[in-house]
Amino acid sequence: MKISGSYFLPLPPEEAYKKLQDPDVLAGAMPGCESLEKIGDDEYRMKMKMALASLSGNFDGKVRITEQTPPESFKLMVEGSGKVGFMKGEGVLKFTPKDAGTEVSYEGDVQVGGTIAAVGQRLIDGTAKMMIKRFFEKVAA
Amino acid sequence: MATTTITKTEKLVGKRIRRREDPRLITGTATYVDDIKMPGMLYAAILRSPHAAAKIRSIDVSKAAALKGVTAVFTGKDTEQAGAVPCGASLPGLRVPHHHLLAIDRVYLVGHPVAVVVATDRYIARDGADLIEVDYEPETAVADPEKALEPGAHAVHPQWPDNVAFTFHQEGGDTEKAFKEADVIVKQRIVSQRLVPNPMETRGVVADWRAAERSMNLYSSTQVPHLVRSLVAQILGMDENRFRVVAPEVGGGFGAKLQIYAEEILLAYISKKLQKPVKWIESRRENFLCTIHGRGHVDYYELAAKRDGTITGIKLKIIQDLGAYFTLLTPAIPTLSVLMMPGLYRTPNISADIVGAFTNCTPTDAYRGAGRPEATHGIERMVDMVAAELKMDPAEIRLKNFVRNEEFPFPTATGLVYDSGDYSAPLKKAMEMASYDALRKEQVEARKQGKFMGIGLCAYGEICAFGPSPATPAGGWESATVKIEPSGKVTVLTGVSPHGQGEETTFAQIAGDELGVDIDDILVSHGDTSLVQYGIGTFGSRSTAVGGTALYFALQDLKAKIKKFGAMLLESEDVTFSDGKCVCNKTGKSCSVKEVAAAAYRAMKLPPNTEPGLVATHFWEPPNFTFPFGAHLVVTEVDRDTGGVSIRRYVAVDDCGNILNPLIVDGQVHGGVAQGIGQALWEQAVYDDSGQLVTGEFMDYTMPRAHMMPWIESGHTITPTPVNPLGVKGVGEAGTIGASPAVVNSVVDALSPLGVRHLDMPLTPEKLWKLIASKDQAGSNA
Amino acid sequence: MNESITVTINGTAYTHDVEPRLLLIHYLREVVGLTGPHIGCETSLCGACTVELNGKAVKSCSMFAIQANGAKILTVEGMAADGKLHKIQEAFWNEHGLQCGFCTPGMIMVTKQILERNPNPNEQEIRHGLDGNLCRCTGYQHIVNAVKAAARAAGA
Amino acid sequence: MIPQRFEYSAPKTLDEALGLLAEGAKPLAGGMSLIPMMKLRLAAPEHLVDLGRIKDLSYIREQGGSIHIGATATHHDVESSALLRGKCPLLAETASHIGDVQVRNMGTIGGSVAHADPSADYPAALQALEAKLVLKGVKSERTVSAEEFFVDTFTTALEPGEIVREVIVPVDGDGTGTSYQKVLQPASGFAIVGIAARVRKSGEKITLVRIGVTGLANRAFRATAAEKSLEGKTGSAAEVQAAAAVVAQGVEANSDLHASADYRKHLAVVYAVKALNAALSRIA
Repeated sequence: MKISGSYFLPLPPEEAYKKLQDPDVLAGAMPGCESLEKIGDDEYRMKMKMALASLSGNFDGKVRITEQTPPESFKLMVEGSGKVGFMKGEGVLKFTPKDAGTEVSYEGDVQVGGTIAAVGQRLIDGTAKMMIKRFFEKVAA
Repeated sequence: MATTTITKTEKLVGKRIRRREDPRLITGTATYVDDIKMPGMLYAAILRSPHAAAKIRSIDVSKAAALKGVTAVFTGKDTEQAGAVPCGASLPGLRVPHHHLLAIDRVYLVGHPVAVVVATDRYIARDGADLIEVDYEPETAVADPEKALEPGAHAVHPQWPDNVAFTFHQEGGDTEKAFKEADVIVKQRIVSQRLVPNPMETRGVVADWRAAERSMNLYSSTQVPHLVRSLVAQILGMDENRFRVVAPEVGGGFGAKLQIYAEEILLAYISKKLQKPVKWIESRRENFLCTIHGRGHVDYYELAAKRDGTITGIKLKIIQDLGAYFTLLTPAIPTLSVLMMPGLYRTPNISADIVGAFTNCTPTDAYRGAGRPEATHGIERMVDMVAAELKMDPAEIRLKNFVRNEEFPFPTATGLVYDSGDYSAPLKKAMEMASYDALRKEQVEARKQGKFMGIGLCAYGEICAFGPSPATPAGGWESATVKIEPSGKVTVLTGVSPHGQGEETTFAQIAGDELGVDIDDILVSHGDTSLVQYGIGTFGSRSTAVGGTALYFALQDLKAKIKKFGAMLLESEDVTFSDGKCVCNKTGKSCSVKEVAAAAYRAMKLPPNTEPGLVATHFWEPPNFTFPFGAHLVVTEVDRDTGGVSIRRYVAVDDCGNILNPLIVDGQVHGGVAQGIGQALWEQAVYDDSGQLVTGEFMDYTMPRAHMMPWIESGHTITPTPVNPLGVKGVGEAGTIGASPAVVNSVVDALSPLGVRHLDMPLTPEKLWKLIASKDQAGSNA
Repeated sequence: MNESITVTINGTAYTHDVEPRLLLIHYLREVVGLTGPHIGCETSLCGACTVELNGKAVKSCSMFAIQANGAKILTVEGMAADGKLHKIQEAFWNEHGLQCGFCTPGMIMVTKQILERNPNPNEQEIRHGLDGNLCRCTGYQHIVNAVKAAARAAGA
Repeated sequence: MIPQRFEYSAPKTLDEALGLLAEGAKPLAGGMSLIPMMKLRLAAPEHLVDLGRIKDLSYIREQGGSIHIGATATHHDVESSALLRGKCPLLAETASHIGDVQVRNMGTIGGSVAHADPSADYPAALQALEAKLVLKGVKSERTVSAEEFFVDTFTTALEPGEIVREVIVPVDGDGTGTSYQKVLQPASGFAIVGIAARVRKSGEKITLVRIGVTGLANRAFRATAAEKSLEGKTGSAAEVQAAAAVVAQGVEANSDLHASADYRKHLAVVYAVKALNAALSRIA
């Protein structure tokens, strides 16, 4: 499924760019992130506990940052798998100066597999949007 | 009352008799596989792949094996030597992937079985499956057959990088000439989308190995118990005569249970290994992923016609989405589409090609209609397009091209011989029932008011009663045994394996008429290989036409015996047997079947060369298929605002030859039509690019529900087949085959004022709304 | 962990220790041995498991046995009385309202509820009432006829 | 098909239940959303508190000019309540659209609204009715509006340990007409779009319009621009059309395989017309 959108951060592009690659910031902002551990250059192992309404599940996954062209764009990849299936999100984040801050726009793909894919079809879009919104809100906070 | 009460002397055949199988079903006392319980029985749960294509790096079952209550855990390593899932179809040059019971080092589709956990109850087995850790290395998958055939696509099986399992070509007549000399040529790509059969009872297996007897007892929700026995016994190296397969009550099949599945082999293997009875019941989620799918065609059609509407040639290229593996008949199904590609028309020139493509999806196989719905959908859409091109009425072009009554038996360009027919009769009857001319007038008015009203026709033909053995992979004959017990009660053992079609009733009607005994004195049994002589099973609308005929001939053999014993009792050579009595033509003295039966077993005064007892068995090989036909007429209206389709009228006129029980025939038609409308409007197995089945539960896969179905007005014409003495053709698949083209033709007709000439299924409201909106837009811009 | 429950099913009281996670459908089928109610899905969308609980049709696959503690349950097995079929059962039989029979126990139980709440439903009301129950065999037409016939029989 | 193990409590009083919820247990009401998810193991609560045994929590009663509905009143209770049918027919009508007979027999209003499924039916009506929800925790009780309550996809104003104790809807006197119109997602029965309309007239003039929309966005919401557009008018076909036309304006619409965002927005307009016209026609 394709996703795209944008979010305004009240920071100059250089800082916004840096902040969105800061493991501590990522760990704090990724919904359900319980731990983020560096395993390579721009690569982290992540444990997540996702909870949405009554739904919940533990995921083991990875976060990877590639295609870096500071302070304009980079590619963020998040993947996780657990007993209920797996999910994978991949997107390019672009940083454009706007009103003394930065507009961060993203465009990418979300893939979901396993049991969640079987019953969650009507919810994947909305849930993905909400997660992304929460993520940016936390980054901005 | 819908049903008829029978007085003694009336014939049973042809009556609306309520079904004899129903009392156990309406009281909840029937025994389906999951109702079987045995002392010490274990339960299996299967862990399946969430990925459509992945390497397996490792499997760790230690935590599962350590769980209290878990008896054993099996992975591909344990079962690799046990065998593979068989494919019964063969085509020249066919590439047959080895279909392991459990994944070895890679998975090829979502739902691919990876491990089996066996435990003391199903809750623990499920808990155990959660504790298995599998490390996958996901790969790109391919889920679309046309994409699979593109250069550079992911190879489903690395050894065959082009994803081509086979190609097939057939032609008849001179198609090139026909196209060269055509006045019009119409071309269209037509998709017949993947469907999920979804019988309400999922699959299930109980395997019970009895070591002391060296015997296997396998209970499976199957349409083909004898085939399961032969193949599973062979695969596992067990003795076929000590291998009993029981198809207990089976909750629907529709082709999905015309299979030999991995779980049947696995459970038998595990039961023997553990020396315990083991049960596995498929979840609905597993059913979506691991039981066969149907259809999955992309068809490229070309039709050549003369200006007067005569169809002179058909070219067809089928891209068949096979899935990742073959099940029993996977590659054979599209060849049935080729056989039926001329439909009911005389067209002497055909050319067909099939490309079978592997995808990382569930295998496709025989789903209600199996190849014929695709063929009928194609030809019936194309004929409408030619009619539109030539500005002919769709009824007129059909009537013009039908095989004529005097031409039967009619050899088709695809090598078949149509048995009998009056192809215009059902079409004319449907048009009469619907007041076709008045509908067309109404349509003119409706269009003036800006309404999208459509009238759709479909004249379908199908190939049924599978079938002559040379054309049917496992043999196409059928068997029956009739026994009259010493008390005069009658037992029929049939080789077919009905699961809703009502043969316990129709076969009792046949036997009751032939023997002149009360229907309540007849028991029809089936589905247990230890009870019933070898048989083929129930599929392809064959049970009554082939199995019923075997019964008919067994009854004739038995009647000859009855006459012989009657002669003995009446001490006369000149004896007639009718209406349940042997009558001496000279003295008028008579004796009943009951008296004859007692005498046959008492065997006091046996004539020379006479064996005691009253049993007859007949194996009947049909000389040809049968070819039922019919016409469906559908009136639809498309909502301009929402794109929603409402079916205002549904008229189905079917000719399935002689009708043994009209109540049951109507039921078969209704159910078939529901599945056909389901394909036309709602149902689709949708895979995303990564091979996830996104309509993989009832949450997203739209099954027809009561409020979505129109009232079906059914009618019949009757053209008996000469292929069998009962004159019956088969009706199980007719409704499904007739419905989808009739509905789509109707909706295309409704939207034809917008210039629409073709729509692919399912006709979802959004699809139609977008189309209407875009044309309205274009119209207002013009 | 297990808790004791007492349930009256088809007029008979049963007491069992059950795990809280035991679904009512499994309790009925596996513990009590009433295999009339069936399991056709896991998303409460097929209705094959329908039973009557304290006078209301419910999907027994979507509740826990422990929730039914103290309840009165009627399953399809309890519909016939004194060796005589219930009028709804007769109607399904007469009208050929079933083929493979797997959905039938659920259909019969929901029909009971439909007719209790609306003794004389029209076709649309019947179809709406059957919406929680899937049948793959009949196309629903003979089921609709059966509900109508049962309504007539009850009125007679 | 088989849920994970959990601990189960079935308290007889609300206080007892709230005490358990405060310790992290999860509430079980009708279970119509929760139990299927547990069977698929997408939900695995460790401790379930069954609210079904709490006495006097399924009431529907008139009190101080409003109707109060206890959390465990089932959808069937709501759809068949003579009180609601007479004095707040919108809620009864909406309840009759939920799921199927069996689901309505088990599912509860408290459970449904707390779940906050973005495609659920009730939230549209509750928005149109400007309903109040009483939220209760072990030490707190507060009342929030439907507008405040529905926050986002599956997200409500409920704090951990709180439950929806009751729903309060107004009594609409003469001069008010209502309607709930829904496009069904045919597989699951959820709303692709559902529009609840509530219109009041004084003489020929429309004095109040409330439009609740579900299925379209991440949460059910009130289409205030459409409401304003129709207030003060007479309800002519053109006015209704103009009001409905802005019902989805500025909304970031949901999209799934059953309906794209554009189609949803379009359906919202079409069904707003239907709902408004039906509501207008029902003004006594």
